Amino acid sequence: MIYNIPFIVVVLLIIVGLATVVFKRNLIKIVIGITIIESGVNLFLITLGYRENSVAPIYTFAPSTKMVLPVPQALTLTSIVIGVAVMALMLSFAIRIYQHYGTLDSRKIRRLRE
Amino acid sequence: MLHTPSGYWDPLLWILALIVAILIAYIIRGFGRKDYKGGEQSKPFLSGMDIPDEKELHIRAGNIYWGFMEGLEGYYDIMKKIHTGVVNDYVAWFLGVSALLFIVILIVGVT
Amino acid sequence: MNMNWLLTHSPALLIAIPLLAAFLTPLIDRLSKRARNVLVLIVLITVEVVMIVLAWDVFTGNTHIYTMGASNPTATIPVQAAIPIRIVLEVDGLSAFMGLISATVSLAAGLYSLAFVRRETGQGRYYTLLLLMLVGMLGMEFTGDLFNLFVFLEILSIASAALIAYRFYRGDAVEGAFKYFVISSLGALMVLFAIGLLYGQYDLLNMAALAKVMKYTMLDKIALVLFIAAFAMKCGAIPMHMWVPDSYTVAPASITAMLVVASQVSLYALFRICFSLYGLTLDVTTVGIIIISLGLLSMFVGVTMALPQKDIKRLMSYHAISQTGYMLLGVGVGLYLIGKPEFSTYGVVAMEGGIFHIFNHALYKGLLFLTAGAIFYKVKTRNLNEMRGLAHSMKFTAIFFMIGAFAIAGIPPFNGFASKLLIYESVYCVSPILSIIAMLVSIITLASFVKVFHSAFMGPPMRNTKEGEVPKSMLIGMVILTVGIILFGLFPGWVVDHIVHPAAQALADQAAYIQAVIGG
Amino acid sequence: MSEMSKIVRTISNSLFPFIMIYGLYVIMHGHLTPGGGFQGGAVVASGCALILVAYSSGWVFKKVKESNLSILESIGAIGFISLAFLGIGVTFFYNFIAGSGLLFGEIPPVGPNSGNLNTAGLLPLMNLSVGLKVIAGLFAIVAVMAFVASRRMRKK
Repeated sequence: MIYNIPFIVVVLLIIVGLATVVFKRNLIKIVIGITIIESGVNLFLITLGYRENSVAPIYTFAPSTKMVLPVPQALTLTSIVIGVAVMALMLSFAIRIYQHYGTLDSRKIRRLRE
Repeated sequence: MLHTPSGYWDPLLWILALIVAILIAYIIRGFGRKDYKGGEQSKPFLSGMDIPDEKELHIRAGNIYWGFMEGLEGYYDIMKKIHTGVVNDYVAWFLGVSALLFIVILIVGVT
Repeated sequence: MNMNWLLTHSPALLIAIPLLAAFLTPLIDRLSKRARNVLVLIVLITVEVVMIVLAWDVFTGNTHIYTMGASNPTATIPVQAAIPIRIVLEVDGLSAFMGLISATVSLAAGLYSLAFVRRETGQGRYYTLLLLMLVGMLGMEFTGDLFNLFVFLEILSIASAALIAYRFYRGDAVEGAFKYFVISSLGALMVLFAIGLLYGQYDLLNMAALAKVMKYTMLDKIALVLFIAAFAMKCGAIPMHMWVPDSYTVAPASITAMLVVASQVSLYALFRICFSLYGLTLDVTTVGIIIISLGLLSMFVGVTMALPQKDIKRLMSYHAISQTGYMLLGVGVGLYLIGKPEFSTYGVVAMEGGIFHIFNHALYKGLLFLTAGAIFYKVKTRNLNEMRGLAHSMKFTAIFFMIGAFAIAGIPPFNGFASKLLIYESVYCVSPILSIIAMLVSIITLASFVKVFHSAFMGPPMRNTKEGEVPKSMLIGMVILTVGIILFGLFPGWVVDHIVHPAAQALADQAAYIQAVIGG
Repeated sequence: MSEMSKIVRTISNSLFPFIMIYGLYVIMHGHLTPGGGFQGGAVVASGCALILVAYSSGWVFKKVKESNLSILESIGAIGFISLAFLGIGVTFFYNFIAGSGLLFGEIPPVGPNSGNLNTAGLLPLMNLSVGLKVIAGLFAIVAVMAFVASRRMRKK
């Protein structure tokens, strides 16, 4: 049971993030929602890499026990790097939209429709 | 040549046929009267109204297929209402379709 | 540097060269604008040439494997391990086919951009992002690794979002980019989650190795749903299509042509996941019906929504959705029939039709968007109500537009007809209604392009516009795509036998895909 | 964003070198310990962001030009890809320095050891170039955003 707690948190984070993206009208909050989903997915990946009674894959003075395969960690790092780029670009879009429209309310930012 | 389950398609042959058809049409045209110079019959007729000058006459895009749009008004009203332009709704559509796919694939897969 | 060396390393080179050039452009941009343009052109032409060489070799039956960082490019499984853990590039028929599309359209778009964005600022970054888009597309097509697929997907969406907002001084451009980016990064995160689900079960990321051990458990089904939803959204299938007209409309025309290909690459990923990753373990009937119905909806709603549009690029974007429906229909029928006796006759032809349509669509839709950009370049508006009589001054553009319009409407002898014919004649096997709807959609497509041609090119000439044609580099960009359309239209049999058939075969034959990477 | 109080400036002045050294350490030891180019770069860039917050974006842009930062960023990226290209004699990304005795070319001893910096071949070099790219890129992002926001505030 205790090992399932991270997965429950993952699901909770993703649901909170999705709810934020769907129900919040502020563009900044939408960006925050995306970031929350991303944290959930990252937590999921890092949890997959956990093995009981294993040590981190660092050779410096490591005890000679089992080491975990560092692939999930590498995946998470890559995904974090991508997440930074995504967030920066989205926020700069939000700044530009605020300059043009004078608002961050997604209901008012709809020149493109039909 | 492109083979399909029930035949084939050869564009070169088609172009040949097109050229032959154009030739035939040209020959038929040759049988027409050479001295015809136009006149009252070649002018456009619009219920006897005055036709504006041909140089100023251009139907704008918004007026083309007006009848078609009028006939399908109910459909178009719904479709335009769906496309709200609000980013939250786009995400909601995406999640809705995912949920539908979940139901279809998971439930059909079980039985 | 002999031919064999080039062939062996070309999968990596094709990704690495534009990537290196992408970061060189901002540096060279400081020294000289002309040198930067020359560099971009040289790189695009090199990619096209290497791609043709590689594709030719792949179509004659050799699947290319490339393992990054290994002591031997084909050593996919390292000595110390039993599974492929390195990044593997796998170029089979379909990858090479899609790579050809990306390289060709990028070349045309790059040439077109030389004049098209001449008056804008920040051109150094424009070309950087253009090359990065090319990298993202080629990477998604070549990779044999699921996580790499995600990385290149994100590279592609970040570069495209930044380019959609290229005219950032217009509010609607940034708005379209924001909408595109929110939904596409959400989709990419769902893809990542699905990859995590697969990794958690099988401890594998390599697609071929995964396909070999795939059991289609409950978690696999959840992952499949996430994959299908995300990639169908990225290629613009109907209930999730709203970002397509919004972002295609506001992007610069050359980028819109690239975005069309980017959508096709998502379609490729969808097919790759369904056929090569899941393959026959899949419940092919259910998934086939899902893809067919997405295709039908996209075809019908896309074309009917295109008809009343007044914005020329918005109209064309709805057509892009509608044409994507044809591909979904063709390949969906192939998936539906796979494993059934009709597959060898009708199923393969349906898949060939759908795959052939991808190339045709990229060519003529790219051409149409480029002509729309030429119109915008001239009259500074996209509103069809405000334009008329452009054929008086832009004769070549008018001709290119007509060719593109005929091709998209499926008028013989252009290329759209050949692929549509294959689709009409084969989807009949599943239900005659599918063929009837496909033909109806073609007719409405023609109708709406008659509307565009009439209102933009016919009629008395506009006042207040400059006389003359658009600059030469834009015309050359359009000529490349036009030549492709005409050649594909005149020799469809040759193209289907030598290019499309290997691609369809590569998609249908999952065992060969697995064997190419892990052997046995 | 205007300049902050003298207390904040003094404290960030004294913290800045430590953050820098820690970040550079993380970059340099990327092939031995958790971390690497991105992580260390992010630490250094956050140190730069601290200076940015303490001393207003206008002051920072007097010292550093945004265009110079983007040059650094491009150089970092080019360095990374060129290093990958160098191995193309065998395969792309092939680690040809490892075990060759050159810089970073020692063969690491098998089993638990104290961690020799002079190992791992291309990896430390790649970490360095990624670190350069991340420092310049992240700092440019934060600085430009702060600059745009502050200009906007002044307009009001």
